[in-house]
Amino acid sequence: MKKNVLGITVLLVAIFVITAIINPKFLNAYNMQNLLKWSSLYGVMSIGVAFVIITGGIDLSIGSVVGLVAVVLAFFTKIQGLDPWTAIGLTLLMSVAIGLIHGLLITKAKVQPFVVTLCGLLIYRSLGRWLTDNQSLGPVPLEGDEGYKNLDQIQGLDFIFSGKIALGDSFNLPTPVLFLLVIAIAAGIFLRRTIWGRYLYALGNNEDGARYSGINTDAMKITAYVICSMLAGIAGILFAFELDSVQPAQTGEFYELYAIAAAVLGGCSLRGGEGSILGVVIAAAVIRLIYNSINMVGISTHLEFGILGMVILLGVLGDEMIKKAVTRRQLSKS
Amino acid sequence: MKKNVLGITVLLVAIFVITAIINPKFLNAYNMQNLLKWSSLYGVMSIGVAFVIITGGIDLSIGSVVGLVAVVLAFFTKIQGLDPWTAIGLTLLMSVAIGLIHGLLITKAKVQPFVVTLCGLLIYRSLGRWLTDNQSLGPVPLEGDEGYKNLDQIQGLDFIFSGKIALGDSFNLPTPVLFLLVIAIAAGIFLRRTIWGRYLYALGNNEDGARYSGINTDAMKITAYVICSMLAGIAGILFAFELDSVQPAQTGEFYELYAIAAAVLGGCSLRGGEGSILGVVIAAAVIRLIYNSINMVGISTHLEFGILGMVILLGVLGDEMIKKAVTRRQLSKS
Amino acid sequence: MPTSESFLLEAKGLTKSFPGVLALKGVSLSLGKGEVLALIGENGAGKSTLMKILAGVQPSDSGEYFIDGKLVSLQNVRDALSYGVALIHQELNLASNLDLAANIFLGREINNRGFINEDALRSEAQKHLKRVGLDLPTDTITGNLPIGKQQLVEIAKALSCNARVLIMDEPTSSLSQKETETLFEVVKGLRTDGISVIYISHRLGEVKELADRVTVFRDGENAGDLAKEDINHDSMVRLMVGRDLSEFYDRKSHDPGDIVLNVKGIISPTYPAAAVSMKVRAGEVVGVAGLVGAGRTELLQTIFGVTPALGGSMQISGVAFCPQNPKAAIEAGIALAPEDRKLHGLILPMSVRDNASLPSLGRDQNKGMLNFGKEEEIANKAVEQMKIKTPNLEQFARFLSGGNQQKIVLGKWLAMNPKLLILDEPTRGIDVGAKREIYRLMEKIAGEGMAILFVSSEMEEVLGMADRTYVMHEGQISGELTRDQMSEESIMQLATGGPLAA
Amino acid sequence: GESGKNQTEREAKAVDSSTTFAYVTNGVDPFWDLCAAGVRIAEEEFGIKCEILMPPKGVVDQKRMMETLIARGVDGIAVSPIDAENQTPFLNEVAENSILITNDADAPKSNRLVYIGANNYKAGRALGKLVMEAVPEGGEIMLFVGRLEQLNARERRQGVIDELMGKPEQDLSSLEFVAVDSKNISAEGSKYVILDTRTDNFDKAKAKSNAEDAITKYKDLKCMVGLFAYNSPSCIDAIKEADKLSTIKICGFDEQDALLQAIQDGHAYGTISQLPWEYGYESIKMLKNIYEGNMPESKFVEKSFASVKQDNVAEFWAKKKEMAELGKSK
Ligand SMILES: Nc1ncnc2c1ncn2[C@@H]1O[C@H](COP(=O)(O)OP(=O)(O)OP(=O)(O)O)[C@@H](O)[C@H]1O
Ligand SMILES: Nc1ncnc2c1ncn2[C@@H]1O[C@H](COP(=O)(O)OP(=O)(O)OP(=O)(O)O)[C@@H](O)[C@H]1O
Ligand SMILES: [Mg+2]
Ligand SMILES: [Mg+2]
Repeated sequence: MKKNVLGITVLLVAIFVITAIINPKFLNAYNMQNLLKWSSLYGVMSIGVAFVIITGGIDLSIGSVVGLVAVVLAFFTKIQGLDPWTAIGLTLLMSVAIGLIHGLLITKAKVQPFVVTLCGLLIYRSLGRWLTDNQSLGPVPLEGDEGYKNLDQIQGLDFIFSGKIALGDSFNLPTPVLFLLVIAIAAGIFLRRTIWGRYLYALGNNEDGARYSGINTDAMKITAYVICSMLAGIAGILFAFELDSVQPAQTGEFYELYAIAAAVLGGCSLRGGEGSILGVVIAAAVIRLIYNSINMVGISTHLEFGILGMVILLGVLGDEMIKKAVTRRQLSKS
Repeated sequence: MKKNVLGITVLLVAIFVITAIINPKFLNAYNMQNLLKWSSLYGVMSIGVAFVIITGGIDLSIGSVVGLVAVVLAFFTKIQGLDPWTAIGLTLLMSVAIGLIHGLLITKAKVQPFVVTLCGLLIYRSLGRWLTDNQSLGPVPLEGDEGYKNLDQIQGLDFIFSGKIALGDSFNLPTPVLFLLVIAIAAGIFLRRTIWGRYLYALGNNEDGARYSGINTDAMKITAYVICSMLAGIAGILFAFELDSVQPAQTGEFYELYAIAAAVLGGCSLRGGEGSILGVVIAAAVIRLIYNSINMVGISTHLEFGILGMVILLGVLGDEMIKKAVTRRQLSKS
Repeated sequence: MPTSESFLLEAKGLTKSFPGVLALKGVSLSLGKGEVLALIGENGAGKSTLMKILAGVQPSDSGEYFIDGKLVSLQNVRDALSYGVALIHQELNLASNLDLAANIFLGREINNRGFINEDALRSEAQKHLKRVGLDLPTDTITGNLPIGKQQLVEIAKALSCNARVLIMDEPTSSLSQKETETLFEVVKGLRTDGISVIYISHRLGEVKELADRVTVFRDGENAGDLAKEDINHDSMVRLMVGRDLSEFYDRKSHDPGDIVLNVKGIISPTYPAAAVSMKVRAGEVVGVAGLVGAGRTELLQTIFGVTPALGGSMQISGVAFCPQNPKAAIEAGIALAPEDRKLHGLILPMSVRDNASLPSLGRDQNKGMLNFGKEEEIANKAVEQMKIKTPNLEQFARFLSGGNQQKIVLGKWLAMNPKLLILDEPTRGIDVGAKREIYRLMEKIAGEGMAILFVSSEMEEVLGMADRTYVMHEGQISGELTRDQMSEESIMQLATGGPLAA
Repeated sequence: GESGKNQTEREAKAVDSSTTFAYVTNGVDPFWDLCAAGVRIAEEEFGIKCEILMPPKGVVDQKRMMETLIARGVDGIAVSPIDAENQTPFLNEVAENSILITNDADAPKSNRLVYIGANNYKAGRALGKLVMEAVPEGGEIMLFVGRLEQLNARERRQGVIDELMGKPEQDLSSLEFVAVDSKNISAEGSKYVILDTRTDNFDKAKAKSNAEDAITKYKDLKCMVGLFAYNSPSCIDAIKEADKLSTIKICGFDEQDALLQAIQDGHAYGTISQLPWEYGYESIKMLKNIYEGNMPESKFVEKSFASVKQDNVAEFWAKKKEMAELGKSK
């Protein structure tokens, strides 16, 4: 477990240092703030998908869930003029319900996770577009909107979800970082210190074995999907307030791939039973760092995807090789 | 196996009949031609991914391969003025090379298929954009383009890949249908009548067992990835000539999801070892039919994705239930 | 009918069906307090199925189940545990990614509102590990242990439940002699403590040593019970197969022919420090004995090209040979019936026909096209020759019993007509009837001039079948014994690394 | 705005080779490569450095790219905001840290200094006029577009509808939109019926099959109108293959080669071009002027657009080719 985190940390530091050397402005407070902020947003989402991957499942729908939650939230606050906290509560409830449906279809109806969540990807995206008639909208109402009377409350929320807290003279801590911290620590404790976390690892490795040990594997799997969708929902709220703009057809598109890539790069095995929250969070940061570096160094944006792909591939390959080398050394010792 | 094809065929017929009743124009020759044509284009691609899925793998990169092949082909014929047949040959070679790289990374470097092809998805998309500097371009050169001197030859190719052959008075058979027929029959024979097809099913069910029986499982897996990328390449050429215009950033985007959906709806199990070409081809047709029906019936395009997702989900669920019912009947008989 | 209060656990008229199989046709079974009940029967008789029902793993279709005289209806494993019924599965069911302590208490962690109390867990786990003779750190990752040790962990896990009824489904199939003895001590201790045990095994010797009573199943039905005084080899066999079995090990001596396999100092990855040399002649049956983890499977896999040798050389009929994969070994005339037939021997979701013909496909080249007629022929021949019990050739291998599955494996290799047949634990988990057929077959094909190399952890089998035996210890060949030199003592001596007594 | 002060208070100085401006698009599209040509011309002319950034996936990428530009301290940014209205707070943040102008799409509520762009509503009306010229006798019209969540797409569509329905010209800032899924739009006194608007999510194959399906469904279809660059070429292909060139007219937007070719061949009637290279050039020139302390009089620089038909297509196409060549990144 430790070895995985080592590899990805080295990668993080290496890209960091190289970028800082090429363009020292990379290190300025404003850029660091942004880097932290984006890493947190994607990190929250990636932690969710890590839960599912640890059980040996997959969730392709999170990008669409992020989109739908952002759309519905903005729809409630801006068009319906609903009480903002109620709106937050309802959207979170919706994301929990989505996770529950996934879990039930997977465990009770025995449909494969890939299929269930692929259909989810299509359906939720469509729902969001249909609900808003495909209009862009933001969660913070503008003058004349229905929700305008709740403006103070909404601006409070805006601060909670996308504000900045001044630390010292020049550095402002973006609030999403706090979300990430709390969620990551809670997730880490859940996975490593509670019986339910242990059950998730056990069933990801050997589902029958876990069931034979008296574990309610179905309930645990459903829990994992609920956590995943709920974190995607929280990420959706964070994104909505961060961007102030939600596009039903676009917001969240492809995010499932980023999240899965982060989970894998961070040491989760898609076969299940493996992975740590720390690794996933670092990996999510690495991906954001790569984007930032490409812009900082001034490489053509056409190449962004390609560089990201190469780094993930080489990262996973390198990890594989480190593992092999370690095994070989252990062998020759014994 | 037969039962799967039955379910999907019933679905095909049902949507067909309902659409025809709601809008009789659905049945006219022109529409049938188009339906056949699009089904063939997506069918070719889906057959490829079925090979990989039968081995228990997955290929997320085919959309990007379709895009890259289309881009490179147009780049060769239009900008480089290369001999058109050479251009076709080189692009196919490229797609084979891509499959080979995937296969080698998966079998020799032991990177998971999901990871390899996810990176592929990112990298090939980036390559296409970089190569053409993101200009959209078509495979058929216009006056002044480098390839204009080869115009006759290219128009010949255009006919081969996206022409129409008059059958009777009003019906014109789109040539992609012939491609689909030839490829589907060849794939069917390969899978069901040759030893290599048997090997693919065997290793998809139990890789170790297959290796212990003397099957070169690595070679067979590589073969499956090569076939998959090659068929994506052929689909790329077909799309390029069909659309006469290739957009490096968009052509083929998301097609991997359609192809995987078609394979799954057509009876392939993502666990490997299961699936038939006939089922996949019918499923690809069902997906195209749904799109066509939505337009014919006049449902808002916002809802397309959602309807598609629901149909796939219900299709797979229904299939699962049919299987259970059949098993139960067998039980009560015995 | 009133239930006798004296029975701790009683099952009456249980039935259970699976797709295509009626596994239990109304069986009954009863267990007294502090009793060790042995349950025996041929492969597929329904022993494991019944045990899974008793332990709440799966429900029965009909029938009654009493615990302490009360009718119960178990929904899941937890329910069974709450009644004090724990099951050690026939197959390993550990989470290989977790450590020993986690596995032992999986599902029953010592916790405070969900938070695991690691320290308490570890010290408790340590106790249970000691009980089964495992002295390992509790944070050892389970998957890194050899199978035999993992089996002991399973037993420790079941013991930790403090169950009143402990069901052991073939617990010794992958244990060494020494570990088996430890287990016997544990079982006897349990009996003294008033804990009841249901013990399933195909090793009738063990049954004789442990059981207070024997219940025999045949084809999903009760075939009879034996009281303690009636338990002996013949009576058990008679109830199991419904008739007497003549001479078990029917070996004739043959004149060995030319050297088929000549191994010179090969090194396998698990024991890189040990070089192994051995010879096998045509018509000879050579055994490889040793304790679990001695490296026997590794050796066979190296010869078969699964894990290519790191050094040394091999010859097959005098031709140098160094297989990098099983395909190369098969082409050189070697066949391997592996230890784990479900994982390595068969493609379970494929039909009997497809399995039987799989290795032959590549040889009977027809420009790559399948020859369905030929396949049918091969499969039919295997079914006839091996007396495989299957409704038809289309039956999935998954649905056959262990013995019949092993026969398919042998059948598919005999169709290849190899020069050397390697068998790794050929009769593990296989009932007496099938065992005898496999022994007969070994005798027959050796008589026809095939070389046979087999690994076995069953002393009797080695003594009964081998013309010559190599004994392994920690990856080395610690000795070679001719038929005259072979005895239980001499083998054990070499297997534990000691010198051969003069 | 108040925070906009920073921009105007900036000390004016002449541009030199260390001055960097950035041109941020709203996505990845050939349209932007033509704009890039103008940026390149300006770069050459003024001896400055210009970076062109194309966010591949919407608002998120646009935001992070602009954040990085600020972190790097670029001297000025010209952007085409994706969601002009809701991005206002962020655009204000950018405006505080750099010179910000918008082009192509405006964010009127933000502190951007200037907007350079065509009035998409007017462009839509111009497109409507083309349609009326193409089918003077009136009849059934279909609209095709990538996505309708973009404001420019909606404005364009509304322009076409209003023109064809003979509605009076609306004010851009208070446009009333017809619902995006409304069908069979007609009006008293208008000879035209707008049957439907189909979207394709930028999938060219979908665009083509949408066109084919429209041909199947509507026997009396008179004209197909593509609101995005690739829509009309898709329609042309479909119509050609259906052998309906003589009965269905095509009007398009922007300047894809296939469309220009079709106009030349008489297969399509005409197109409205926004002359994208002028966007690029004008934007950079504007940034330079502001940098040097020359604020323009008006915050709204309306750009012209060109109506391209068979008579002027040759000349226009030659210019476009030249620009496309120039727009290739180095
Ligand atoms: N899950 C299942 N699905 C289908 N058939 C099954 C299943 N489990 C058991 N069977 C069948 O039920 C019958 C009884 O199997 P069971 O495992 O109980 O036998 P057993 O007596 O334990 O044999 P062995 O000695 O080989 O362990 C066999 O024919 C077996 O193939
Ligand atoms: N998957 C594994 N991971 C780590 N070590 C292993 C693994 N499998 C086997 N070993 C080690 O390799 C050594 C040899 O094992 P092997 O299975 O060859 O023994 P064996 O004599 O054949 O025993 P058995 O009777 O169980 O087959 C053992 O010490 C074991 O610890
Ligand atoms: Mg059993
Ligand atoms: Mg072994």
